[in-house]
Amino acid sequence: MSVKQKEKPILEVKDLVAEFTTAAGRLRILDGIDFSLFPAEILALVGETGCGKSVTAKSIMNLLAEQVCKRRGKVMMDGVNLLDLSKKQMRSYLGRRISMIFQNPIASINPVFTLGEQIRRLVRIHMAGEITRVKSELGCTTAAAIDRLAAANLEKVGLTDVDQLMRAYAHQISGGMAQRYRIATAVLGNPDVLIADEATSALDVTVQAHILRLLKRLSAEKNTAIIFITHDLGIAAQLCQQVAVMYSGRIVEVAPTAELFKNPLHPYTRGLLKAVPQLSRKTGLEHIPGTIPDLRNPPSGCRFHPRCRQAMERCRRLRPPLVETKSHQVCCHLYDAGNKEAAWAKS
Amino acid sequence: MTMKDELKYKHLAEQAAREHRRERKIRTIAFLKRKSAAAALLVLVLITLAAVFAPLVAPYPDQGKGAVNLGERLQPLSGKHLLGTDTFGRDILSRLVYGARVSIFGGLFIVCAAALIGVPLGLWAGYSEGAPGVVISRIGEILISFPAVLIAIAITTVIGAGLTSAVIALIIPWWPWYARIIQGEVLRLKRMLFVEAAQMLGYGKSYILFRHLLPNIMRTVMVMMLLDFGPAIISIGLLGFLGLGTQPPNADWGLMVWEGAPNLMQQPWIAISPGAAMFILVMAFNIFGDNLQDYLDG
Amino acid sequence: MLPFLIRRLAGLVFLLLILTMLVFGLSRALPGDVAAMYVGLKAKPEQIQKARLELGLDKPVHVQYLRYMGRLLKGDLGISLRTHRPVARDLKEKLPLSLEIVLLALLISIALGLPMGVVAAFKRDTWIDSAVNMIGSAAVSLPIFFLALLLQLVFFNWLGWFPLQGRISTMMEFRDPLPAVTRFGLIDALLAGDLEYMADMAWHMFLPVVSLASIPLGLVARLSRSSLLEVMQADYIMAARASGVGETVLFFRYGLRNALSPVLSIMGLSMALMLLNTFYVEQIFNYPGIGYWALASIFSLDYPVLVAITLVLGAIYVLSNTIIDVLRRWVDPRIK
Amino acid sequence: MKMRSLILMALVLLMATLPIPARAGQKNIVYATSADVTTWDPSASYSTELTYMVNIYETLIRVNPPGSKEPFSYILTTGMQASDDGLIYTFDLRKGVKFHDGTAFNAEAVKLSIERTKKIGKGAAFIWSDLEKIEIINPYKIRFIMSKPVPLPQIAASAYASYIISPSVIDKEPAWFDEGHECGTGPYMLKNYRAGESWMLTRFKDYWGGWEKDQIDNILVKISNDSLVKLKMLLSGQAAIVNAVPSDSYKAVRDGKKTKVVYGPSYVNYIVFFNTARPPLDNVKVRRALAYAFPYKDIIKVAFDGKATHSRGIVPKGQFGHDERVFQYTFDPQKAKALLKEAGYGGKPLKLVMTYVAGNQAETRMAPLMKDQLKKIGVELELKPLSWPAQWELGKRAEKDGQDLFLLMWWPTYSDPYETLVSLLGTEKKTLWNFAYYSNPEYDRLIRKAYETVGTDRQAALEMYIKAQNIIQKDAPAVAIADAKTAIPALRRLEGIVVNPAYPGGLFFYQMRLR
Repeated sequence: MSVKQKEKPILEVKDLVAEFTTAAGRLRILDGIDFSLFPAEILALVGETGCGKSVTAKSIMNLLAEQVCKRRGKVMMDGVNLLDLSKKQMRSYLGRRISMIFQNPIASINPVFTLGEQIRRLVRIHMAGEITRVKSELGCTTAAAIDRLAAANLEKVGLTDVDQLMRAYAHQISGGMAQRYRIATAVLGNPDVLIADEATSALDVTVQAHILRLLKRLSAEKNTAIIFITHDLGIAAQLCQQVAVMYSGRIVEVAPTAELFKNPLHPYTRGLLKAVPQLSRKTGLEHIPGTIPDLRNPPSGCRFHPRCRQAMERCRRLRPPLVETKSHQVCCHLYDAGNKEAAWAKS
Repeated sequence: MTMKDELKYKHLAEQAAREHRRERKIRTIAFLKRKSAAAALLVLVLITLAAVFAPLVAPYPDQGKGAVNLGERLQPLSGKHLLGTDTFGRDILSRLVYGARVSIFGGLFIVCAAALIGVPLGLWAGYSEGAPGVVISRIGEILISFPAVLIAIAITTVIGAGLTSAVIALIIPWWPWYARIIQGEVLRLKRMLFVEAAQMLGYGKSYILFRHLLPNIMRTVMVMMLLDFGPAIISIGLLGFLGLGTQPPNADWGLMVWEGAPNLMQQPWIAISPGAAMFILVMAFNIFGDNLQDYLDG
Repeated sequence: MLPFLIRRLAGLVFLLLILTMLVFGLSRALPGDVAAMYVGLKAKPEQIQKARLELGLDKPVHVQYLRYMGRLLKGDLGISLRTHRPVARDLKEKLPLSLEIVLLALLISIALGLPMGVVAAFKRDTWIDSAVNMIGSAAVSLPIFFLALLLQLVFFNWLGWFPLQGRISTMMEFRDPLPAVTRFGLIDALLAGDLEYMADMAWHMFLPVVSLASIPLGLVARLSRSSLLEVMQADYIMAARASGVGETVLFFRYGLRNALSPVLSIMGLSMALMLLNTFYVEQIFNYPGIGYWALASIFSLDYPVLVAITLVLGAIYVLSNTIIDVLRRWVDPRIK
Repeated sequence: MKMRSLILMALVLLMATLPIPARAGQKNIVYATSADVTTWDPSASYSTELTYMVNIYETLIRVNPPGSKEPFSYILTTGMQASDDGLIYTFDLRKGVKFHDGTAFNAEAVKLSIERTKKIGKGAAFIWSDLEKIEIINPYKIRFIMSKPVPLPQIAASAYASYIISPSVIDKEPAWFDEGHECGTGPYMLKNYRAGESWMLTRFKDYWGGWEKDQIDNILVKISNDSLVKLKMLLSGQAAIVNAVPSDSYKAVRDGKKTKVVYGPSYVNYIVFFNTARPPLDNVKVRRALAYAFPYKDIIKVAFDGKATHSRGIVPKGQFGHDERVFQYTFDPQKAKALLKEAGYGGKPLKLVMTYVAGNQAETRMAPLMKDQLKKIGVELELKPLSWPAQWELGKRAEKDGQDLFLLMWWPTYSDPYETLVSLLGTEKKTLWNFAYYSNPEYDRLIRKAYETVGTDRQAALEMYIKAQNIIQKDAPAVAIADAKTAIPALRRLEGIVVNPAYPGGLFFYQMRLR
C-alpha cells in the first residue's frame, strides 16, 4: 500500500496547532500536525512520552477544555472542519463517526455504575434505529431490546458470560475485559475512525495480543480506520500499515510500516529504531542524547536539532518543510532539494 | 554505570531541579496574583501585628488588660473610643487588640500541638500496620467522640478555668484527626509506591516509601494546619463564651461576646465587635487556606 | 454488609464501655462533693452524710461503677443532683427536641449545600461559583454563638419575623400539651392533627435550625463543589464524553454520584459538631433540649446528667457514622 | 442564602394564615425566671422553688414585710398564744380550709406535716430541732412544746420546712412529689410540669381566701437562665414578670412606657470571707486594710444599678438584728495603705486569690472593681470565677491551699439573725459555711444566748446581737459588701407585686391583679 491512495481520506489533519495556557505560560504542544487517514487503515502514531500524541488525539476529539487549550488548523471529516464545531455539534460525531479508547481501561469506566447501565445508555444514544428494529422483530419492550443489543455488542468483542458482566462494576473485572468492554462501547456507534490511545500499554503481553487482534478484526469487518497511539514500535509494527513518528509536537516522518523499518529517513526515527525492542520512556533517552525540548522555549528551526548528530547550520534557523520522497513523507532539512545526495550518502 | 552516564544523570538531575524551582516560582507569582489570597494574607498580617504589638497599637493598653474606667461606661462609638466602651468603661478596641493575642497565639498553639502529637502517632500507626494502628485509632475515636466542653469542665475543676485549661481541653480531641489523616495517607502511599516499586526494580521499598512519603505528608499536614486555624480560633472563642477560657478581666473575643450579650439591645457594639473580629479573622484564614491548597495541588 | 454492621456495633459497645469508665471515673475523681450537691444549698453535715449513704458513695469507686453499669443496663441513668429527677426520664424528654432541630439542620444543609456546590461546579469560574465559594467560607467562619445572637437581633428585634425563644408560643403553652407519641414535636403535632401547633413549633425552630445549619451548609457546598470538579477531570468522564454521552448526563448523573461519597463522609462530623453546638444555640434561644440541659448541668456539676449526655453523644456519633458508611457503600460500590 | 430567605418568607406567610388565639376571659401571665426547682417535696424544699411553694402550700402564720403594723399575719391560723417562758405556743386553726384534693385541713394535718418534715430531716428541717412535741387539743386547736425558748413564730412562718401538707399524701416519697405532684392549701395548683423547662400554676377554685376579679387564673413559668432573653420577653410583652434582666437594662425597663421595676427589701447580701487560717490574712490589720479598700459605692452603682445599700455588718438591712450601732467599713484607700504598712506589707505587692460564682451577675461585676481598687493599695487580686459546687468544695477544704477571699451571696432561712451569724462565722469542726475558718468562743456563746432570749426578751437579744456583730467587725474575718434590694421587672398592667424579704424570691401571685 502506498501513501498516495486513490480513495479520499476519511480524516484529514492539516497544520493542527494546540496551545496550552498554564501558570507556566503558553505552551505550543502541537506545532502543526499533518496527516491523513484512509478508510480501514490502521495508522500508528509513535513517539516518546510528552511528544504530544495524546494531545493530538484529544484535540481531534475536542476533549480538552477550551479555556486551557487553544486549537488552530484543520481536522477535516467529509468536508467539515471539526475544530469549527461547538461541543454540542461535536457530540453528534463522537461515538458515531469518531470514537476513542484510553490507556487505562479500568479508570475509564465509571466506577459507581454497572457496566450494563453505562453500555445501555450508549445503546440508547447511538442505536435508536436498531432498537426499533429489534422491537418489531421480537415484539419485546424497549428495555429488553436495549439489553439484547448491549449484550450483542459485548459478545462481538469476544466477551463471554455477558449477563453477569453487565451486573459487574469496573473494579470487579480484569484489565483485558475492561479494555474489550471499552472497545465495545467505543465502536457500538459504528464510527469510521477509532483512536486508540496507548490502548494496550497497561495490559500484560498475552492480553495485549488479544486486544490487538480484536482491533485488527474490527477495522477489517467494519472497515473502521484506527489511529493507534503508542510508544512501542514493536506493536506498531505488528498492527499497522502506516506509521507516523512524532517528535515534540510535529510529525517528523510518515511511511508504510515495512518501508519505515527498512529505511528510516529522519535522524530521530533512526534513533528510535536503534532503541527497539526495549524502547521505553526511561531507556529511550539513553539512545538519543539530550532530553525532550522544553516547550516553554522550544528550539528554533527544527525542534530536534539540539539532539541531532547531523544537525546543520540551517536546522537552527529554518523550520524544515514536509518533504515527499517516493515512499516517505519526512520533515527534515537533509531531504529538501540539494541535500538529498548528502543524506543518501550518510544512510 | 560508566563515568559518562553518571555525568549525564548529574546533568539531568540539575536540569530537573532547575525546572522544579522555576515551576514553583511561577506558581507562587500566580498564587499571589489572586486578589482574595492577597487580601486574606493582608488581614492576617495586620491582625497578627496588632496582636504582637498590642501595647503599642491599643489606644488604652491598661484598659485592654482590664483596668476599669467607670467615668465612661457604655459609651457609643466615638472619636475617643472608636468601638465604644463596655459596662466597665473599657475601650472595646483596646480589648479587641489584646483579645487578638488569645485567638491567634492560642489557635497557633492548639494546631501545632495537635500536629506534633498526631503526626508522629499517625506515621507510626500507618507504617507499622496491626496493633499500633488499631490502638491509636481506637484511642483517637474515643477522644473525638468526647465533647470538648466536658473535657474543659473536667480540667477546669482541677486546675481552674483559664486559657491554659481551654487549650489543653481542645488539643485532647484535636490531635486524633491528624493521626487519622496521616495514617490513611501513609497506607495509601504505601500501596501506591509498592506497586511502582515492583515495576522499577532495584529500589528498596522502605527507601522509596520514605523518599516519597515525607514530602507528601508534610504538604498534607501543612494544609491541614492552615485549614484548622479557623476552627481552633472559633473553639477557643466557644469555650471563652462559656467562661471556660480566658478569665476576666483579661480580654478574649469569645468572653467579650458573652460579656456584651446582655447589652445587645441597648449597646450592640459591645458584643458585635468581638464577634465580627473573630468572623473576619477566621474567614481570612479559610480563604488563605483554600488558595494555598489549590496552589499546592498545582 | 452484615458483618460490617456487627463489627460497628461491637465497636460502639466498646466505645461506650470506655466512655462510661472515663466519665464515671472523672465524676468521682473531680472535686465537688456529690452528696453535698445532692442535698443542695445550705446542707447540714448530717444531711450530707445521710445522702452519702443513700447514694452509696461510701463504697469504693469500682463497686460504685459496677452498680452504675448494672443500673445502666436496666436503662436507669441515676438521679440528677440538681433536679432530683431520674436522668433517663429527662433524657427521654429532651433528646428528641435536640435531635429534631439537628436533623432538620442536617437536612437543610444538604438540601441547600449540595445544589449550591453542584451549580458552582457546573458554572465554574463564573460569578455564581465565586458567590457560592464566598458564602461557603462565610458559613464555616461564623462563630455559632455570634451567628445565633445576630439572627435574634435581626429577625426578632429588627424584622420581628421569628419568635425570640422557646419551642412553642407561650399562648400555646396554656393549652394542654400534645400526647407524646414519638416525642418529636412536629411529628406528634402531625399525628394529633394539630397543624396550628405544628406550624408554631416549626416557626420557633427556624432560627435555631438556621444557626445550626450554617457550618454544615458551608462544608457541604465547598466539598461538593471541589470533589465534583475533581471528578469531572477523571478518565471515565472523558471516556464517556468521547463515546458521545451528553454533558448534562455526564455532570449530573455520572459525575455527581462519584462526587457524593466525600460529601457524605463529612455528614458524620457535622452531626457531632451540631450536637455540641446545640449547647450554645439552645442556650441562646432558650430551647429546652439536651444542649440547654447539658449547659445547666455543667455549671452545677450535675455528674449523673453529664455522664448520661457524654454517653448519648458518643453513641450518636458512632451510629451516625455507621449510617453514613452504609450510605457510602451504597453510592460507591468500591468501598469495601 | 437567597433560598433561606425564600423559605423564611414562606414560613412567615404560613404564620399569618394561622392566628394563635388567646384564651378569652382568662387572666394568664408568663413568668420567665431562672429560679428552677430542686425538689417539689415541701418538707425537703430549701431552695429557689420557694417562689412557687408559697403559692401552692401555706404556713400557719406568715411574716409581714418590714414596715407593716403587725409582725405576722395569720394564714392557716386565726390566733396564737405563747406561754411566758416562751416554751409553749398554742394556735387556733382556720376553719373551712380545703387541700387541693378536697381533704379538709385540721390539727392532724399540721401535726403530720411538721413531723414528716422532722422525720425526713432534709432541707431546713433543722429549724425544728428544738421542738419537743405537738399536741392536738381539738381538731382546730394545736399546741407546740419547745425544749428551749426559741422564736417559734419565726420558725412556724419559715420560708422552708414549715408547709402544711395534706394527710392524703403525707406518706408519699419525695420522688412522687418530684414528678410534679402536690397537695397543699395554697391558692394555686401545679400543672404540666416539664422539669427545667416550664410548668403552670393554675387557680384552685375552692381556695379559702376566695377570688375576686382581675386575679390571675394561670401563671406559666418558663425557665430561662439568659437575662437577655428575659429582657426581650418582657419588652415584647411575652412575659408579664421576670426574675431579672441584664444589670445595665434596669433603667430602660424602669422608664419603659409598658414596663416597670418593683423594688423591695431583701435579706440577700454579699459577703467577702477572709481566709484567717493562713498568712497574710491571718493578720487582722491586713483584713481591715482590705475592708477599707473595697469601693462600696462603685460596686453598688455598677453591680446593683444603684439599688442596694452599703452593708453594715453581716445581718442584712431590714432584718431583726441589723442596727445603726454596728460599725461600718467605708472606702478609704489611705487608711488601707496605712494599715498594710503597719502590718509590714508596705513595699512588696500582696498576691491574693478570690473565688466567686461565675454565673452570678452581681459577683462577676463587683469582682473586677475590687481587683482594680486593691491594685491601687498594692494588692494583686487574682479572680477565680467557679461554678458554685466547685467554689463551695474549694472553700470547704481550703484552709491551707484554697482561696484567700471567698465572695458569697447569702440569704437567711428564717427571719432571725441567729442562723446567719452561727452558720457563717460560728465555730465549725468541719467547714461548711465558715469560709473565714474563724472561731471565737465568746462570739459563739453570745449569739446562742441571744437566740434563746429573743423569744422572751427581744430587746436584750438585739443588744447581744449588736455586740456580737461588732466583735466580727473588729476581727474582720468577713465583711459584708452590699445588702441587695429585690428588683422585680414586670409589666405596668401587673399590679400588687409585694416583695417580702422573709420569703426570698417568693412571689405571692394571689395578691397580684392584671388590669
